[in-house]
Amino acid sequence: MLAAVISPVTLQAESVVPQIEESDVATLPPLSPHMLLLTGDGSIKGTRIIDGDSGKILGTIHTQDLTNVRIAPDGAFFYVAETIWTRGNRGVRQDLLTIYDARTLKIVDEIDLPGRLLVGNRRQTFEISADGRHAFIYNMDPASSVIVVDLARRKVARTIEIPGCALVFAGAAATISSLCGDGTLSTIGIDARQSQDLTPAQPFFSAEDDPIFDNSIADPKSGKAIFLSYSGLVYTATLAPGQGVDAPWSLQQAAGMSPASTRPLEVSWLPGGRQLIAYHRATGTLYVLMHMGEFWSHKEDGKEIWVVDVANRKVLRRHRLAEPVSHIQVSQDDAPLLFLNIENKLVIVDAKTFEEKKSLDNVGNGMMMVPGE
Amino acid sequence: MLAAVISPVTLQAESVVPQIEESDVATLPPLSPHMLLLTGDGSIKGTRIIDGDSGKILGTIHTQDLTNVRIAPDGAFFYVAETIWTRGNRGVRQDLLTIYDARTLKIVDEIDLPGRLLVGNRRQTFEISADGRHAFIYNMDPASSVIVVDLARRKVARTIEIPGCALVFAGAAATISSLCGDGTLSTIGIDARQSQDLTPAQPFFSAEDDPIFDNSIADPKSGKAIFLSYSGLVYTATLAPGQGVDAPWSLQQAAGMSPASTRPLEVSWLPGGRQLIAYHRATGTLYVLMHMGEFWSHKEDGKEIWVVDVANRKVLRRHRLAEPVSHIQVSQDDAPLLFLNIENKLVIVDAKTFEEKKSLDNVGNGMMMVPGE
Amino acid sequence: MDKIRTDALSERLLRSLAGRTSRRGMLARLGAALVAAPAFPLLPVSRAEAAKDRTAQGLTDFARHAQSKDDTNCDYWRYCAIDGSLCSCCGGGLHTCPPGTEPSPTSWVGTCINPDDGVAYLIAYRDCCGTAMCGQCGCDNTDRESQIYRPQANNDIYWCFGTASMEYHCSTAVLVGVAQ
Amino acid sequence: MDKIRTDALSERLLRSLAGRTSRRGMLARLGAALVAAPAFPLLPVSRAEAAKDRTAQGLTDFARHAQSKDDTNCDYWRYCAIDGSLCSCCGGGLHTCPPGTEPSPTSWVGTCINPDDGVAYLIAYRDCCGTAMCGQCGCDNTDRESQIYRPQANNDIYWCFGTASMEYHCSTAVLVGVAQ
Repeated sequence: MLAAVISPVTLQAESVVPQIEESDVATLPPLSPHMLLLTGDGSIKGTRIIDGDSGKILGTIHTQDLTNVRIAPDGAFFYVAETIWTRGNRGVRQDLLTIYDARTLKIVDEIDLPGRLLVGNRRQTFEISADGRHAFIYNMDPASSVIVVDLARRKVARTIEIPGCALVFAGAAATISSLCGDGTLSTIGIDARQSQDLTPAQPFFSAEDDPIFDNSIADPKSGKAIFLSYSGLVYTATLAPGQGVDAPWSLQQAAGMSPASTRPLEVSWLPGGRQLIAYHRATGTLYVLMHMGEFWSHKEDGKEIWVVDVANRKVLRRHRLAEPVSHIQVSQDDAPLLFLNIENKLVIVDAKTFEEKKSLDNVGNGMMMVPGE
Repeated sequence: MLAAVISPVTLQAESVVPQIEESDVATLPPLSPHMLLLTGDGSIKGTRIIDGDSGKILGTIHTQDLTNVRIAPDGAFFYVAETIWTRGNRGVRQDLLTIYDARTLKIVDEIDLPGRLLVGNRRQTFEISADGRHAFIYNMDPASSVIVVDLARRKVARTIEIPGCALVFAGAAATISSLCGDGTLSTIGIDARQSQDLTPAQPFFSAEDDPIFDNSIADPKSGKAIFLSYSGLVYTATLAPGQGVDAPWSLQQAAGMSPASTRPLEVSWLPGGRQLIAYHRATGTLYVLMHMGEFWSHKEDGKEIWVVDVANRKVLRRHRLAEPVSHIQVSQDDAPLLFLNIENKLVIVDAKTFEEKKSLDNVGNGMMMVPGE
Repeated sequence: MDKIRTDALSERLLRSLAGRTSRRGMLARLGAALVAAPAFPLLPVSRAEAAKDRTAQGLTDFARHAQSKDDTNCDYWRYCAIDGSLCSCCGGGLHTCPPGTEPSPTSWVGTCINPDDGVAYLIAYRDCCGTAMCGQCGCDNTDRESQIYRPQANNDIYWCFGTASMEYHCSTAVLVGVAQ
Repeated sequence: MDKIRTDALSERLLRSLAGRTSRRGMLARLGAALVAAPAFPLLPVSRAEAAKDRTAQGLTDFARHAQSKDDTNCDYWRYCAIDGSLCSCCGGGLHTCPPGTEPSPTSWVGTCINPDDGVAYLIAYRDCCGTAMCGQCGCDNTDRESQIYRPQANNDIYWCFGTASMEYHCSTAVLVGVAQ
């Protein structure tokens, strides 16, 4: 009787339905430069892995609101920093660094974290060191700290207090850097013996009068960083012990205009949006979402993309957008693609000609990551 | 030193910010006939409590996809049947009956359940007995059962197997009823000694050829039920031991047309939608969402509301809708409101004149409950 | 390809089994067998009455307009009773789950007519589970779709019984055999 | 109503404290004190520079168009730096959380000008927490809104520190005092 129940075949042979197709599961192709990871928030959650050439979805990582995703430097893993309550909106809070195999999207490990800041649309609340050995998670509870995770041993190594500062940039020489409310940059060694601030504490911007956008550009390998202020001042810096920040220059001046003002009533072209800058490292080209407006309009979506030669401090091109854009990213190869997002719609554009290649709806509206950025 | 840290006041008196308004928390007014509970799914989650007269949101119960909500007969509690994994999409599955205070929306208790079926847009997967003493949760794993919860003792009392059947209607005389795949109705006592099928096992419909919609109408007090088939046949029944189902009649005939056909190519006015029928008990008035189409179009949104006098088997009125509607509900007082929903938009209409009173966007698109239904 | 000589029996099967032994034990075991089997057996299914007539007069609205070229569109012939996101738009395919998801060993079933040969085929709509809603290519076709009391013909149920996680991601349309 | 004689000091305060004792222990205690205090103290805040000039020439775009009649609209004057759903549309009010949610004891802060008296007021944007997104009346105003390194002036952070659940539902705009 039991056998008959276990197998409907023996129970009633005539009723058996033979199956001519087997169900299987796809794996992802190896990481390639035109692959994009797009993390949705709000109404469309999940991180979609998109092939920039075909415009097709290759797979989805399960991520919730306020999740941060990073690509391992060697392309083997996707790292997810996430916070989940055991009962959805209640129960026990679980802060996790979840490690996914980058081909199968299976969970390889889940590392418990002592916390993380809950905020959306920020790149620098989670970073991986250039050698892939450490993950850095910014925490605020509301005291500020950076949690250092040893990715080889898969456990939390230590917590670095960064009072008055926030965010985490992976710098050169085993350091992390943070931006501080007093307008300084703080660089600290990730080794416990180097926990002193290693930078000259020179304020270089005003957090009240012309803040620098949290979403800046930093290369974990070289420590080269680009900061951008609300008014359009560009600060270049090297994130390493003893290094300072270069004198800023104006994006608007680089486009042949007067520098923008921070005063009321004055209208300028200003940077704005969420993920509002992208950087093509090999050519030193910065892409900035710009809009016309008064100061304190720093979240307004971009109406133009300004293409900036950072070394020569020159705006090479101003591209007018057919529809506003809140998020921008650029692939790091020598036939680069621009990824533009507005309200869950992704548009893929040739970064040299601005020709539209593909578009995709309902993919989410959040931070975009590309390999090698 | 410690005191100074605990109180910024003593640390630096000048920096203290006095506050002239205190934060507080609202409570809900007592349950009244024009209050609506609308459970969202998909992009807009949560169950919104809406005042039908003002069209304003009074509060929100935290509910996720595939959650069912019921109002306690005495109005003291909202009951939520929900399923939550400890890690969002993974971890330990938790099936819960969560009890909320109907004034404060605070959680009063959470009762662990041995399971529940995960399906959306169904009314009869969760029901409360007329006396408020029992909750019934339909489970399929994939075997069929009904979980009986003792709400006074706040624990699961027993599980009743209902092989081949599904859903749970709270009937009169401490029974539950279910619809079965062989076209019968099964009525079983909730007491362990009455676990036999108490109804004559007479098939009265065909689950293959002209299924009855899961979303039917049943009054836990009287056991009076109304079932509606895809083709528009109306079956009335009393859910009680020994009772059968009355011979059906055609909605289309009640509107002066030929009865609808189940054959391909034939076009008729047919019932369709998600929550596609609502019943005003005091006047015996049924509201049905109807559309023109072929058979097997049973999920198509309504283009008309048919107002049906059930006792006299007569369509009193056909109201043409300005936009299609997927969900309909009616308040149970003598100045009834109709609640119409399509794609997260709620429209509140006078049930007698069909005059639009209020509308509200982004409230979710799912099952609607009213007091005393 | 074997032909299908089934008749509606699943609930009746359950009911008759239930009469002969402890219903709970029996059904639990039956459930476990169905979900655990490695070869993805189907619940025994009914041959839909509507599948008998293959003339244009016998076709549903869906079948009259179905195509066989593009499996990322809702009108692809196999999708006559699918509800949800097409896995073909989510990194999977007609019988392939996207990376990181798991095909459900259980499924609901449709009978769809291939416009190329006019033959009715049995299609198993196997959900891919474990990751939240793909959200692409949402379809809801309802040919011969019944209600929950006939679960294997209902497309609203989350058909993720027997997978590690019951989170629904997308649906595949696996060709099972000829329905005649 | 007391006037405010604060100056920007919160991060500097933290930094100076940090020099004198174990930073972790100190900050943990400071954090706990801030979140646990029953009277909803604010982080000490800066008087915004822009609040000094109350002439039409000194007003932001938001302030020039703000109104004082309807607190369910994004252009209500107190909302000059709010981000999220207005609790006034969710069953709460300007300083009232909807049923079942909990006001956060911490908050971010804005300096907004009341069009009726031309006076700049300090506004505490206190999140109501514990229930998922209300989703009504979404606003995102950014007068003098800074970034995360100046957290009490940033409106993107989930300001639910110290509540039982950090799920964000909506934001209130509590009047704190005159900023001058």
